[in-house]
Amino acid sequence: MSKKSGVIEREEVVIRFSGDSGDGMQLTGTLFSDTAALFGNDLSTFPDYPAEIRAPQGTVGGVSGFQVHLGHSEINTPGDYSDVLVAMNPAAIKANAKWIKTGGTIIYDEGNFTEKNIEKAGYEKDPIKEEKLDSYNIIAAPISSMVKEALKDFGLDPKSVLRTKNMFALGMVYWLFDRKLDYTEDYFEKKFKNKPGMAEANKIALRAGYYYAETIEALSPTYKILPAQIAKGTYRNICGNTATAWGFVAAAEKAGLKIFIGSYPITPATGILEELAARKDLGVISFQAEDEIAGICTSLGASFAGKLAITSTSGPGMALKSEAIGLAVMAELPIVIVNVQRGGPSTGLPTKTEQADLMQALFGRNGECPAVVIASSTPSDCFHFAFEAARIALEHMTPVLLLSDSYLANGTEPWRIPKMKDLPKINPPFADRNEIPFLPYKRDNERLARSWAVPGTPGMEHRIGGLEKTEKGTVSYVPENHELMVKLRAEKIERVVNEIPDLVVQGVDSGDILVVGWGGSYGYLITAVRELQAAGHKISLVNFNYIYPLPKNVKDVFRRFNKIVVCELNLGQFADYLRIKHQEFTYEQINKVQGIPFTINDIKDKCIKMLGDE
Amino acid sequence: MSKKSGVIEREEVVIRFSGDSGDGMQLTGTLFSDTAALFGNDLSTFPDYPAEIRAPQGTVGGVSGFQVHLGHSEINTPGDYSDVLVAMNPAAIKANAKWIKTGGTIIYDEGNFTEKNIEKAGYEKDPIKEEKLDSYNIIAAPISSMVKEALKDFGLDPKSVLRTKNMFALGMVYWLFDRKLDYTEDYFEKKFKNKPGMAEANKIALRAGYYYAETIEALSPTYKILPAQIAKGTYRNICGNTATAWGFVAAAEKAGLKIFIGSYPITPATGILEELAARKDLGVISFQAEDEIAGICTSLGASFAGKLAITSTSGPGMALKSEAIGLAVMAELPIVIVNVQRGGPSTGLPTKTEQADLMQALFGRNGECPAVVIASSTPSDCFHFAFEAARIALEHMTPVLLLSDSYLANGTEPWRIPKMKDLPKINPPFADRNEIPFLPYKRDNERLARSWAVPGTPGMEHRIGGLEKTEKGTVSYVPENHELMVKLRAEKIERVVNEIPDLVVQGVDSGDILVVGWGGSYGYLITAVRELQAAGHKISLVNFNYIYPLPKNVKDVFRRFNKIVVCELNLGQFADYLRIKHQEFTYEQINKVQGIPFTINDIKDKCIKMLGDE
Amino acid sequence: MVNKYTPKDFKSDQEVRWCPGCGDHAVLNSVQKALVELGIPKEQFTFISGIGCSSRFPYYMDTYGFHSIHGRASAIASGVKTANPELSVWQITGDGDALAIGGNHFIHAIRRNIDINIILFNNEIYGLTKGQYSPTSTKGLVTKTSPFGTVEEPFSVGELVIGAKGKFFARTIDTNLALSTQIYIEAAKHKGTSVIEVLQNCVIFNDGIHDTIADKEVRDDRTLILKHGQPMIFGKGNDKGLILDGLKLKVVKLGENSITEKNLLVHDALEANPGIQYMLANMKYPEYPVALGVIRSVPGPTYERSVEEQISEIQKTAKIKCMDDLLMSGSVWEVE
Amino acid sequence: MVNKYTPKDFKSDQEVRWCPGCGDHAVLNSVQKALVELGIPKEQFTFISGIGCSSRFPYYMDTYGFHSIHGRASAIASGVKTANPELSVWQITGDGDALAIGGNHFIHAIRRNIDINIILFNNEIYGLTKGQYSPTSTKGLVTKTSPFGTVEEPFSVGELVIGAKGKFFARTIDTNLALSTQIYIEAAKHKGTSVIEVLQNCVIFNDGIHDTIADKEVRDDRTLILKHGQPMIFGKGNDKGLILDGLKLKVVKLGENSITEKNLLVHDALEANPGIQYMLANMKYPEYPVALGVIRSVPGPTYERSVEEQISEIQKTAKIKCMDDLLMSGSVWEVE
Ligand SMILES: Cc1ncc(C[n+]2csc(CCOP(=O)(O)OP(=O)(O)O)c2C)c(N)n1
Ligand SMILES: Cc1ncc(C[n+]2csc(CCOP(=O)(O)OP(=O)(O)O)c2C)c(N)n1
Ligand code: SF4
Ligand code: SF4
Ligand SMILES: [Mg+2]
Ligand SMILES: [Mg+2]
Repeated sequence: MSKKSGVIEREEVVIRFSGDSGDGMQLTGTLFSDTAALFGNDLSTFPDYPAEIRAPQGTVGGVSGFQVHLGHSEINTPGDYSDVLVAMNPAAIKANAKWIKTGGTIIYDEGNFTEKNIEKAGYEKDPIKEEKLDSYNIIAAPISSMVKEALKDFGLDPKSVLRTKNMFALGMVYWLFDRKLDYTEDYFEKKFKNKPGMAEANKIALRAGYYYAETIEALSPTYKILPAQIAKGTYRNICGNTATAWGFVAAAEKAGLKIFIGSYPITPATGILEELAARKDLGVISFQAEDEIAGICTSLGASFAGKLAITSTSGPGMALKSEAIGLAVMAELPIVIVNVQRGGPSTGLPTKTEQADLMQALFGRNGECPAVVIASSTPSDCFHFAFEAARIALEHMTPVLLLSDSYLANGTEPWRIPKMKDLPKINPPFADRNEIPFLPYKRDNERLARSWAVPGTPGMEHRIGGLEKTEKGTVSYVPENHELMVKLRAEKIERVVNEIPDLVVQGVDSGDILVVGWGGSYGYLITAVRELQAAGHKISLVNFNYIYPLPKNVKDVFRRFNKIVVCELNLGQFADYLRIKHQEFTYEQINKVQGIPFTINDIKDKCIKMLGDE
Repeated sequence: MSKKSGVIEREEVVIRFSGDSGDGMQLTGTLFSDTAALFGNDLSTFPDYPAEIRAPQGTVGGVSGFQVHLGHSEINTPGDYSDVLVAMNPAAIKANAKWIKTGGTIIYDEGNFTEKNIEKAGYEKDPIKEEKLDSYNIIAAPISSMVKEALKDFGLDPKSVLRTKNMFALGMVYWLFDRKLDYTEDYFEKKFKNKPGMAEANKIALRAGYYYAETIEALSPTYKILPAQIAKGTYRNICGNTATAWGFVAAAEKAGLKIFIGSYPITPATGILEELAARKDLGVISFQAEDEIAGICTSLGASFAGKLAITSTSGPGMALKSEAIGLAVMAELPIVIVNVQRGGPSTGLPTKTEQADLMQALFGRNGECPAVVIASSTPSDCFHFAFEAARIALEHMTPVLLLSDSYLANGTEPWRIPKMKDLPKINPPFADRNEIPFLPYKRDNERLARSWAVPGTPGMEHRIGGLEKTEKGTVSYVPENHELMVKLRAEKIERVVNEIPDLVVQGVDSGDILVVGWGGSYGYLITAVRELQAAGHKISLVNFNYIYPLPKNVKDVFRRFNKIVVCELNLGQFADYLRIKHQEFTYEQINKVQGIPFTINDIKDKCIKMLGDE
Repeated sequence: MVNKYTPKDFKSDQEVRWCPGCGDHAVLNSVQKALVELGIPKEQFTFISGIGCSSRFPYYMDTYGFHSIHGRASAIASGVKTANPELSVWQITGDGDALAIGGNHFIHAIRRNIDINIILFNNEIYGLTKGQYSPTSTKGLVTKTSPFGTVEEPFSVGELVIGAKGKFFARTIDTNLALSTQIYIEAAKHKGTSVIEVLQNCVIFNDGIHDTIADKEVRDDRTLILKHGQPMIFGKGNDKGLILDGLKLKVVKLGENSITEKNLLVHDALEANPGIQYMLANMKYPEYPVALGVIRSVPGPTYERSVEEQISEIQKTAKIKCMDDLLMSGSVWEVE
Repeated sequence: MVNKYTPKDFKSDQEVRWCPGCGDHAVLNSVQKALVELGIPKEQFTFISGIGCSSRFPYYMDTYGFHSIHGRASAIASGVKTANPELSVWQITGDGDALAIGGNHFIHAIRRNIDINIILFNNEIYGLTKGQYSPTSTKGLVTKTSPFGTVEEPFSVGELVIGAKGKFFARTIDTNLALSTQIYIEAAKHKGTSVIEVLQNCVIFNDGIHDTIADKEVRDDRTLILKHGQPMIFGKGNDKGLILDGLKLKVVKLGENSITEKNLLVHDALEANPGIQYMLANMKYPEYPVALGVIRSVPGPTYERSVEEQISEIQKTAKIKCMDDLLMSGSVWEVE
């Protein structure tokens, strides 16, 4: 569109859109990241919003943010500090001041820096000065007045006019990064198909911002981030919740089954239910239950009836499901229980992220009650691990607990779309003719899985239940039978180890420090470890996705490092679990329980200190 | 009453009453043990009955048993093998054959050994022969016909006549042990105050049995067990559930509070609710809730309102309470949650015993959610630990999980009655005047407990809840505040360690093997360890009652033994927990998951083997 | 139609473990009799229960069965039926299982009108846990947890069902096998949630609690068996009936005050407005006879069929036909 | 009586965080106004809520408050009130909180008739979780979890309350402050569980759902404000009324067919037989006006007082007066 001077080519850059809950920051961030992805950048995003639907306007509590990290090289986290902050009001400065890179760019809406708003945000007079940001690259743009001006003859009511402020800001940012407007314009045309006026207004604001940025030329240096060097293929942006839902749909197709999801809404897991509710085109049955107990119980009923059974929730809902998980273990029915972890305990910090439900997943049930536990580690690999969870549940006739977290659920990244023909077929152990009379708890020798005879199958009538029983399904209180069954159920889960991949060491095979992570901290850990490797340290990473059972080669990997550091967003639950399973090693810990992810520096600084301690 | 020849003086003896569910074995056993206790024996009892109210008559599944172990010396378990078996039908032989001491005495009701019953029990013709018990001391008593005879002119219907069979058998046993009938006769007089005929009939049957035994003289040798050498004082028999209930009532009196128990019936915990429901004389408010969730939530409401809050349940109910326990942790309200453990997982073995809910108690909640965990270890010390649980809950403003089990709940033993003046006063941290304005999460420096301001107190209005908050009670998502609060809540629980006793080593202070137990296995472990000590082995026992936090001196005790053997009725949960807390030691394990307690020999044999392995 | 099955075909090989004399035995028999009449292939029958004495029921049926956890049978049965609408799904439950711990799932299944048949064994006590009061126990009942009598008002099952938008409610007595069998058949045929309250005797912990009305001697005079389209007549000699007196029901004697059958209310189970059915369900002895039979049976769309229809409707025009379509939908881009 | 307090005394120092325009603001105001009129010392007020937008309510009240967990407010409030019957206990809850996850505790609190005042904010949507349908959403509503419209029949709150043995049910509209305040006062004075359904607008996720009847323009013609002892009259010009036509309610025009106020039904909130109240609670526009005001208010013993009385009754004659007595009761023996 226009020529630019002073362009800086960068490997990667972080930009954060921040404003009031009503300012449309989530949409702005999404449109920006979609555009960057289409351009070919690798990226990672993270939305961050208050628990209230609309916290009081103008306050720090009401700030809603969306961070995008894009790059020419591989991107694994949404970034710690932002190069560019778009602040729609003073509170946005307050909320983000300490997260801007020294000397970074701040674009703010001058029109919104009224006395009242400045005070609401907790400043005296001048947020920029009070935060000592004067020396940064500060762009005070009169966004509010500019959109009023741009749309003055447009016949929109003043409120609707002001709602386009975010597009003005987005236009500025597009100019700054030399991006095209067409994807965003298309979006509005589709969205407002029946309200062409609204589509037009947004497009006008967007372009006004773009041209304004070009005009003022204050926005130098502008950034150039070349497309990333990524594998050939077809890509899309995907967030963890959608990827999880899709992983199940893919598994159902590969197993030749229909999905039944019984769930009750809860932040941050609701997206999975919502996406599956929309998948009626693929025959998904979604049952919005009256509570979490009904969520899992309807699902368990559907599992009994022969469906791929799913239930999704977050920590507090998980607590409610624990009795029924016990029943699933006892009845040996396949079901996947997803826990999108959030900050706890209790209601805790519903919109924040944490990894503190691990012990609950492993042990939160009465009796000896083993179930498979798996954790996803990036927004897009949620697809793979949802698929895996379903595969293991169906082929091993067991409940599988799949752990995700708020960070993965809402974060997005580009994802190379798989082809269904490349995914493995899933073969549930359906009972066959020569198993009449059908013995519900007879097991195959290899996996110890029982066979699945679904109501409606002639001649295979049988009864299952939550009481201890014999192979035949008859209730039994015989002491030796109970011990045998307890051990068989445990052994069945242990044997899943034969069908999961070994741990992969990222980095040298032996060295000074092995960073150990699990689930959703992966992006931060790998970035920190790579940077330390680049600085010459003998450090590697293993990130666990298979938690119970653990992969076979743990011991073999662990013993080759001088120090093992377990990093997780809790007080040390995985470290404690490793102490149980591999008592022979000593574990250092890096923990954080703040409702937010690690920062790269958190990890790097602590690792460097440990290297020094050697 | 009469002279006997061939009397054998014994240190201890085990007798088991066994028959159909309808045969009144529980009452028979209770009356026998009460009589033995009044006589001054030490004893321990264990009832063992099917999950069905009435399992099919005559089958092994329907057998109900009651075992009594009495002695001149200290008795710690109901005994493994019985010296005397009273078998009311063939199924009772089937169920108990392998649990009779070689050469022991079997009294059975000839009249009930009909072809039909023999077959129902799974025998061909002669249970005694088929079990190879011929060489035992077998007394085939025509009990059925004798009671018919004794009561023939009494005007009772045939069914009621036959119901007195158990008293005939009991009469025989009284003769065998040279016990008086008066306690039992008193019992019937009180029970059938309004039906003097029934009282008389039972007394006649009882005496008929006694005289029959005297007459046949087949019952030699008879046993003489002198009163035990026990401490001076007033005693009573008590079972674990009653002792637990009473411990709470005592704590309430010492705290100057009323009790509120919100519970939902579940085997084997119901007895606690039932006993407290009967304690309206002492002002207990019992609320039979619609489910376990309402049980704990009504209680939590009562705690907020200033009562000593209790809720009682068993494993599956515990699962349902876990979300609300999280709320109690977050709101920092005092409440005791009792889990009378039973066989699991799921509905499992509802009437059987197990210790497999330990991990659930420790970790079965979302988020970092610490609560105190305590376990009782004998039927009578349930009183003490219930008192302790209430004391800690009230003084430290925290939920306390109290673990009992089916074995403790139903087992009885003589208990030296404490005087209330000897129990410590309990001082909940009620807020006082100079705390206005009241900050709900302000803590005292020592215990980190917050103060308790109860609705109705003028000027102290405040709000609490399940979201993360500041000291003031204001909801806060500030990252650093969350981490601080998570750590404060954990530290508060850790500090309870300052107010609990050290571990006591039973036996030598250092040696070859330290047997480690927790909760309800104590009786079996101490008996086994004492026998091994008597045989000259360097073996000692520690039994944990305080589970979280662990007593201070664990490390100091553990390091003085060559081997540590953790014995528990599960697959190794406490051992795993010790691996987390004291990773520096190596733990051997003895486990059993059969729904029944250890046997002394289980423990002894395995310990001896380990001693050999040294 | 010749029945393909006999009741024996529905008996499993498990020993029945209820107490001798327990009302549950009779219910088992009547259900087995009813199934024979339905013309449904045996493998379609699926029995789901919670926990309680009554909930042992599925073990004794040679059908598909799931003895689940306490209170959750309505939810599990809802899942089974929604997953496979072809099955004939029966929920077996007690007054504790359905109305105490399971109350929420019970009212929600009813609201959704999922086509399951709920047999609620109402013995007004918790049997399996040995005698504590239940949400249907009469006020004042002395039980193990109410040693001085309960102070709680009980639910009336019919009232709750109708309050939860229930479309089928019937009541029977365990010992009345003929009536019971008939009701189970009607319940099975009704499309939507059918609730059948069985007044069941627990010989051990609440013996005779229904005797005032269920006893052979008196039951004709103290119960009214409703039949759709028939006048509300009862009594040993068919000598009594019900009329409407203002807005209330009233018992009258036929012949007295020149009242004949013509004057009596005629039962309309199909009426959607629950007004009279509500009063019928609520009648208590001694003021009224207790109503038995199908009190309410109103047609309406069922949840599982609506779900099925919505899905097939959407699939007709959907562009996404398989997972590959979904993966490639929306914005995607090519990296070469 | 001079009021000791003003509404300001009940405002806490917390910033109110509901969306601008949310109906919850109005409810907060009317409740604060109502409390002033009750003559109850401030420290006796205790507000218990579950989770939901509406459940944030206790934070904004300068009273004792407990913002608990989702669905459990009825149980917690039951515990508070039973533990201390002197407190004035209010439960704040949403249609999801009370009727979805909390349905069981809700019906059981009502059955027991515990003297708590339940304000149920019915916006027919899950607000806090951003717009999924609820058990009161109209069939067909398109929401995030029903992208093609729901297929579920909603509960009617009044019907469910009465079906659960409810003795007090009232309905109001968020924006009608005067009526709301009046109802809260009556609810507080009623001894027993009082349920007040507030038709509340969620501007964000279900905006205008009650407009058909709640809009200023039309509300006089489409709602009927019931007053005990008063004829059922409504309409802008007080020109319409309700009569009984057979067993059904019927809307009539005053003046037409020579109908006068005298012919109209007179509202009897105290009538124990819920027949007419049930119909009133269920009236739906356009066939009927929607009933507001106190629809049912029937006296009856409350649970917490019965518990209190039973305890004091027993204590009068009990031999066991303290723990030492209990310890020494029954068979004990001396070892010397
Ligand atoms: C979660 C849970 N809570 C409590 C129990 C204990 N329990 C089993 S059955 C039952 C009540 C039985 O009463 P009801 O449903 O009326 O059945 P009945 O035995 O009378 O047929 C209870 C409380 C349990 N098994 N699980
Ligand atoms: C155990 C549990 N399940 C689910 C949730 C998520 N959740 C919070 S509020 C809510 C529903 C809110 O709807 P409603 O009760 O109608 O209140 P509103 O927000 O509309 O006022 C849900 C599903 C939760 N917090 N806890
Ligand atoms: S306890 Fe009662 S309900 Fe249970 S089986 Fe026995 S008689 Fe039947
Ligand atoms: S989302 Fe709806 S109910 Fe919640 S505060 Fe906003 S307007 Fe009110
Ligand atoms: Mg019952
Ligand atoms: Mg709502």
